[in-house]
Amino acid sequence: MKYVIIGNSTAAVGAIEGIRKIDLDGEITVVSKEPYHVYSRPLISYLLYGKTDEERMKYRKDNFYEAMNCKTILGREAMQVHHERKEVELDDDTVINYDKLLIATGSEPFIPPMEGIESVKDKFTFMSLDDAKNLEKALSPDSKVLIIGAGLIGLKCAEGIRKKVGSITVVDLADRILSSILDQEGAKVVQSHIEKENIQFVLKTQVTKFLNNKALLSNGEEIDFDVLVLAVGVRPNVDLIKEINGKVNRGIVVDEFCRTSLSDIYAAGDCCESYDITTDQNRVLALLPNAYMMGECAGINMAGGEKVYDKAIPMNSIGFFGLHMVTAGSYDGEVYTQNESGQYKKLFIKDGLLKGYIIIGNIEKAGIYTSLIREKTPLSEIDFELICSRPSLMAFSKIERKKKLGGAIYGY
Amino acid sequence: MLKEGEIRIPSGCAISGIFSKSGKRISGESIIKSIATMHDRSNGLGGGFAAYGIYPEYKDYYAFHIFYDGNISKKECEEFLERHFDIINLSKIPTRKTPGITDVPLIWRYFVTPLPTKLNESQLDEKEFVARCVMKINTKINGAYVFSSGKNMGVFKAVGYPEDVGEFYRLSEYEGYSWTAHGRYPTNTPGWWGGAHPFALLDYSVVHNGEISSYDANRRSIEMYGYKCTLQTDTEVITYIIDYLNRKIGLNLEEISAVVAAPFWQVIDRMPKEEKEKYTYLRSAFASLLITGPFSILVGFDGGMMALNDRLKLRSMVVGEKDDMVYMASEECAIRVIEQNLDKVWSPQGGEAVIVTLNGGAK
Amino acid sequence: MGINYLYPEYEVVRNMDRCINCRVCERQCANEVHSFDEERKIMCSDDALCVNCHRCVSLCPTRALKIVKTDHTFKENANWSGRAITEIYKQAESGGVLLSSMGNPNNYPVYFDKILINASQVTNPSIDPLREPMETKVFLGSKPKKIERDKDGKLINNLSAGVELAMPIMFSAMSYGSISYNAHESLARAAQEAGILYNTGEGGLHKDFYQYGSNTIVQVASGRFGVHKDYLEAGAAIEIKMGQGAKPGIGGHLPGAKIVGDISKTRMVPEGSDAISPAPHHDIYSIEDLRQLVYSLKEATDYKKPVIVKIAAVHNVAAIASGIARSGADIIAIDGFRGGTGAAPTRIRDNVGIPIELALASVDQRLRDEGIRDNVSIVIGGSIRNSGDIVKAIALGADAVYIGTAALIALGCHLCRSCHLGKCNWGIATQRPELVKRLNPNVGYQRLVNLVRAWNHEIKEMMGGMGINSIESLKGNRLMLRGLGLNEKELQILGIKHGGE
Amino acid sequence: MRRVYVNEEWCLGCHLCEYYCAFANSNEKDMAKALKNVTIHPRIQLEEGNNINFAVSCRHCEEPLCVKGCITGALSIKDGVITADTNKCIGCYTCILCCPYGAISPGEHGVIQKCELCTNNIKGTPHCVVGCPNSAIVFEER
Repeated sequence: MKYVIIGNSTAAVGAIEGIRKIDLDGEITVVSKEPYHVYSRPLISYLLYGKTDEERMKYRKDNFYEAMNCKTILGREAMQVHHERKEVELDDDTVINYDKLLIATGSEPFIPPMEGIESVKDKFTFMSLDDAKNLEKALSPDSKVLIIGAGLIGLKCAEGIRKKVGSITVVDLADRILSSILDQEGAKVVQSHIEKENIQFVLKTQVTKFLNNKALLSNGEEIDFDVLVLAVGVRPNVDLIKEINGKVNRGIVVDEFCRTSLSDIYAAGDCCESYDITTDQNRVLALLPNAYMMGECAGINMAGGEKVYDKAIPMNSIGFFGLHMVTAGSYDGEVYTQNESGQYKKLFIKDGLLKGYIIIGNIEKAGIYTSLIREKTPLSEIDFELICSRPSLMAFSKIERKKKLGGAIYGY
Repeated sequence: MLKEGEIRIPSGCAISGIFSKSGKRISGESIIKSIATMHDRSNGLGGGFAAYGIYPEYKDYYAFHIFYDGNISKKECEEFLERHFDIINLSKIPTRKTPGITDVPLIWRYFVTPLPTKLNESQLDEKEFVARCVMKINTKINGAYVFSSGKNMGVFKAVGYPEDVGEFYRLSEYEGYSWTAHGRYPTNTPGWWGGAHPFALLDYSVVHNGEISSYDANRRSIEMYGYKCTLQTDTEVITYIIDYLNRKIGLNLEEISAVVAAPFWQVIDRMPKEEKEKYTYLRSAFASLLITGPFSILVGFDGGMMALNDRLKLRSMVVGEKDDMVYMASEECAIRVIEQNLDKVWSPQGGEAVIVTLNGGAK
Repeated sequence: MGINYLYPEYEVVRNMDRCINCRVCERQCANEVHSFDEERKIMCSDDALCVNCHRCVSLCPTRALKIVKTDHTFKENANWSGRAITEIYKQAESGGVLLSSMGNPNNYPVYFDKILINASQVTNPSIDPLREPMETKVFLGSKPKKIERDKDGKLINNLSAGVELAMPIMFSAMSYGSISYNAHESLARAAQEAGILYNTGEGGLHKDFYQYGSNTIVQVASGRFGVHKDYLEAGAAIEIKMGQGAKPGIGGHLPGAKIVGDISKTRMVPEGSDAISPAPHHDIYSIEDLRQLVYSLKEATDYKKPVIVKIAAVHNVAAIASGIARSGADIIAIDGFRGGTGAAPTRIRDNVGIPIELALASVDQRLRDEGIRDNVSIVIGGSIRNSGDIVKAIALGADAVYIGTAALIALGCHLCRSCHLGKCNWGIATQRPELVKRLNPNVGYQRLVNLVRAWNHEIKEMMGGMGINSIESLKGNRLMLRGLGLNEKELQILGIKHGGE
Repeated sequence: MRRVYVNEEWCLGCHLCEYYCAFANSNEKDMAKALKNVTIHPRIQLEEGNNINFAVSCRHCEEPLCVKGCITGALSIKDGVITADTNKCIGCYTCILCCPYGAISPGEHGVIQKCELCTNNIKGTPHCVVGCPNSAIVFEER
C-alpha cells in the first residue's frame, strides 16, 4: 500500500500515526513545500517571545519519520493531483503515485485588498516559521508596529514581539478583540489586561489607505508605523481538490471518515470543514487538536481500519501576558454567568445541554465542561448547580463516577 | 526419688514378637534369643515377655500374675481374691536364681474364675468385673500388683536385662503360639518390677517403644471411662485405650489403628467417599484417643498380634515372614538371629497396622 | 459550669519542626482535638478531648505527633490512686453510673503469663511443621457414647451436628450495632477465608451477610433481637448467650440513637427506641428452662445446628457447666472476666467474675470427673492475646478459643476504651457513616486472616516443639504445662505441676 | 497496564494522597523538609463534599485527548504512561481544555503538571497509593 500525504503539519502527523496503528509496512510519503522537520505552528509567537526555540518547537522528535518508516519530500510543492491515474505531480515535475492520498495542506493567511498596501515595505503575515523569522529580522527596540487584526494570531503576535519593539497598535474592524472566541464582556476583561502591557487598540475601525509608513483609518486618525503585521484571517488551501472537482465549500468537504468526495482521497486539518456538533453545521475549525484527530482518523481509515470522527467542536485555550482563557462550543442559549475577581465564566445552555463556555482566569478542570459539550451529556443527569459553580466529577452520578474513575479509558 | 507411678518416666526400648499362624506352640527360647540381640537398646532397668497359649490346661480361667512386696500385702490381696473369685489353682511362679535379677518380690500365680454371686451382684459383664477387680487391687492394695490377668496367657517381667528375665522365669519351659518381648531403657527410675513391660489387662498385652507426646491428653480421656493410670507409662495408657475401644466400644483392631494412629486429614480428604466417611467419623468421634509422638507397639491378644507405628513412624519396626511364622521387631537383626531365611521382610508405614491372627480366626 | 476537677489524662505532643499543616489530624479526629489556627498558621490541640486512640498519630505523614500520658499527678497513694480519685470527681459531677469499654484493666493475675509450655528433647523428637503435616483442624460438638453398625457391620455416622474449624480459633460475639457494618463484613469474610466462624452477637444478622452463613454463629440473647427462623437457619451454629465475661449478671442497652436504618431492621427494633437486653433471659430462670430453649432451637432447625451456651466465668462455673453439659447443648463457651465489651458499668467490669484460666481448668476437670467431657466441646474467651495463650488454653482443656479484642486490634482498634462514646476513629465501634468508612473491609478482612494464620503457624511451631502433630493430642494435655510462681492451690486448680517438677 | 484507581467508597477525604504526591515529586527524602511551609501543588486532587470524597489523577487513557490535542508535542505516551516534557511545554493549557477528568493542572513554572505514576521521581511507584490510609487508592491492572 502506498500512502501519500500532502502537507507536513499536525494533520499529517496524525495521519502517519494513524496509519501506523494499522499498517506497519505500507510506504508513506510526505510532501511539503516547507523545508522543515515538522514543527508546531502556534509556537511561532512563543519563539519570538523567547519561551521556546526552534529545537523545542519540533512537534515530534528528530527521528520521527525514521521511526514511522516515512519518506519525506520537503521543500517541494504538490502542484496537481491526477485523480484518475492516482498520481501527484510536484513542482519539479516529478510524479509520485499513490493508493491512498491525504490532503493536509492547511490554510494560509488571507490578505484583503487594501489601498496602498504595496507601498508598505516591512509587511508580514504571521503563520509560518519563515513568517516569524522574517518578522523578527525587521524588528528593533524602537519599532512602531501596526497589527491589523485583533484575533488570536494578531494578539499572539503582539505578545510575542512586545518586548522586542517600541510600540504596538492593533486595529480591527470588529467591536471587540478576539471576536471569534470571546463575548463583549469577556473581551473587555482581556483587552484591559493586554492594554496594561502598553498595547493600543483601535476597534470598529479599518485602514482605508496605506501611505508608506502611515495608515489612514476609517475614523479619520492616522497611525505611523515601521512594521506592519497582517493578521486578518486565514483561508483553507483547497485548490488541489477544487481543481479536480472535488466537493469544496469554504473548506474541503469530508465525511465522518475524513473522505473527500473523490475516491481514495482523504483530507484533514485546517484545509477542511468539520461538522461542528454544537451548531450542527459544517465549518472550518482551524484548531490544532482538531487537525490531529482528523489526521489520525483519516490515517486509520486509509490503512483499512475504521474510525469515525464526529465530535468536532470549536475550542481554544490561550493566554496573553499571564491571563489564561479557555473557550469551547457555541455561544447560543441560556447563559449562566459567574463574574468574580480574577474569574470570568459564562456557560451557554440550550436544549438541556451545555453548548459552550468561556472561562477567563482560573481554567482548572475546564476539560470537564468540554467533555459535557462533546459528549452531549444531558444536564438533567448531573448536579447542575454544582457543575455551574465549578467543573467537577462530583456533579456526576455515583455510577457515572465509578465508570469514569473505575477503569474507563477515554476515547473520542 | 519418686518411683514409677509417682512420676512420668520417658524411656526408649526394644521390642520383639513371634507368632505362629498355625497355632504351633514354640518354646520361649527363640524370643529370648531375639530380644537379647538388641541388648544395647535396653539398660538393665526392665525386661519382660508375654506368651499366649501357655496354659492350655487352665484355658478357661483367668491367670493372675501378681507381685507382692511382702506377706502382708499377699494376705490382703488373697483375701480380696477369695471374696470375688473361685481360685482353682495357686502357686509361686517358678523362677531360677539369676545373677542379673535382684530385689525379687514375691511372685504368685492364680487361676481364677469370678464368683457367680459376686458377678451377678455387680451387674457387670465378666471381663469388666475382672478388669475392675484388677484395677482395685492395683490401686487400693498397697504392695500388691496384678501384672497379668488374661486367659491362657501370661506376662513375665522384672527389673533387669530381658534375656536375664527370660532365664529367671525359665521361659524355655513354656510353650506358646505367640510371644512378645521387651527390653527397657528408662531415662531415670530406681526400677520397679511393675513398671517393666509388657503391660497387660485381661488378654491384652502391650510392648511399646517410644514416648508419646499425647500422653496426658490420652490419660485424662481414658480415665474418664473408668481406667486408672497408676504407672504413668505410655504402655499402660495404650493398653487401656485398646481395651476400651475394642472391648467396651466394639471397634476392631483395624478401626482402632484408625483412631490411635489416624491418617492425616490431608490423606483422609483424598480417600474414596466411603472410606473417607469412616476415617472422618473415627477421628472425630474418638479425637482424644489419637496418639501422637513416637511409638511402635506390639499388641498381643487372644489369637492374634498387631504391630503399629505412630503415623510419622518415629520409631523403627520391621516385620518378617517365614512359612506360617510372623516376626516383628524393632530391628531386623532380632528377626534374622532366629530365622535366617525369611520369605518376606518389610518395614510397615507409619500408622499402618500389621495384624496377624491364627488361621481360622481367633479362638 | 463549676470547677473542672479533672486534668486531661493524655497530652498531644506535636513536633512543630515536622508538622506540615496538612491537617490530616484535624480531619481524622472525631473528638475534634485538633484545629488549625488560621492566624498563626499552626495546628493546635485540645488535650482534654483526646482519648488516646492514635488515629492522628498513625496517619500523621511526618510523624509529628505523639500522645503521652500526662505526668500531672494527684497526691495519690497505694490506696487512693489517681483513678480512684478521678472516678469520684466524675460521679460527684454526674451522679451517674460510670461506663467503660473493653475488658477488665485491673492488676489481677494473668495466669496465662504464669504458665510455660514444654518442648521435646532427645527422648522424643520435636516435629518440624515445615516438613511434616501439622494438624490444627478442630471439630466442635458432642461425641457419641457408643458406635452403631448397619447390618453389614459398617460403622454408622452417629455424630450429632457440629462444626469444623480449620484452626482452633473463632471470632467472638460482637453485635452489629456495637460494631460497624464494615467491622462485621471484615469478620465474616475473614472467617470464610480462614475456614473458621464468626459470631453475630445479639444484634441479628444483616441481610448482606447471609452469604457467609456457613461461617457464622448466630446468637440468641436475652433481648432476642433479630431472631427469627431464617436467622437461626442461616448460621452454622446457634449460640445462647447467658452471660458475658465483661459484665456477668448484667444486660445490655443500645441507646435509641444508635437504632437507625439497617441496625433497626436487623435487630427488628423500631428506629429510635432503645434496645434493652434484660439481665436474665426471662424464659430461663433455671437450668431446666435452658434445656428447653436448647431443644426449642434444635427443633426449630431440625437438629442440623449445634447449640452453644455461652456463660460468663463466675465462681461456680464448673457446676453450671456440668448442668449445661447435660442440657443437650453441644458446646459450652466460657467468657473470662477480661473479655471485652462495647459498654459496661465500670464497677461490674472491674470487680465481677473470675479469670478464664481458672474457670477453664475447673470446668474441664469437673466434666471429666463426671465422665461427661465428651458431651460438649469447650470454647473459651476473655482476653486471648496471642497464640501462646491459645496453646495453653487448649492444653488446659479447651477445644477452641474465641477472640474478640484481639480481632478488633487487628482491625485497627487501639484499645482507647471509648467504644461507648460511639465516635470510634477507627470505624469499628461506631455507626457514623463517615467513621464507619474508615474501616475498609478489603483491608480489614485481610488483616484478620493474616492474624489468625500467623497464630496458626505459631501454634503449629509450638505443637511441633512438643512432638505433637495434631491439635487433639494437645487438648487437655496438661503435662505439657508448668506453672511459675503459683501457689499450691492455684496449681491444683489448674491441674499443672510447678516448673522444675 | 497498572493504573491508579480510586474507590470513593473508601476515600476518607484526608488529603494525604495530595501530600504524598507533593512529597514524591519534591524528590526530597524527608517529608517535613519537603513540605514544611510549602503550599502544595499535587498532581492528584481530592474532590469532596456531602460526605463523598474521591481523589482524581490522570487516568492514563489509551486514546488520550490531551496528547492528541497537545500543540507542542510535549505530551506523549511512554509505555502507557502519559508523560509531560516540561521542557517543551509552553503552558498553553490546551490539555486542560481537553481532559475530561480535570486531571491536568497548571504547574509551578508556567507549564502543566500531571500524574506520571511516579515514574519520573525518586519514588518510582505511585506514592499516593502508598500514602492512602484506607486502600481507597490502588495501583493495579484492570
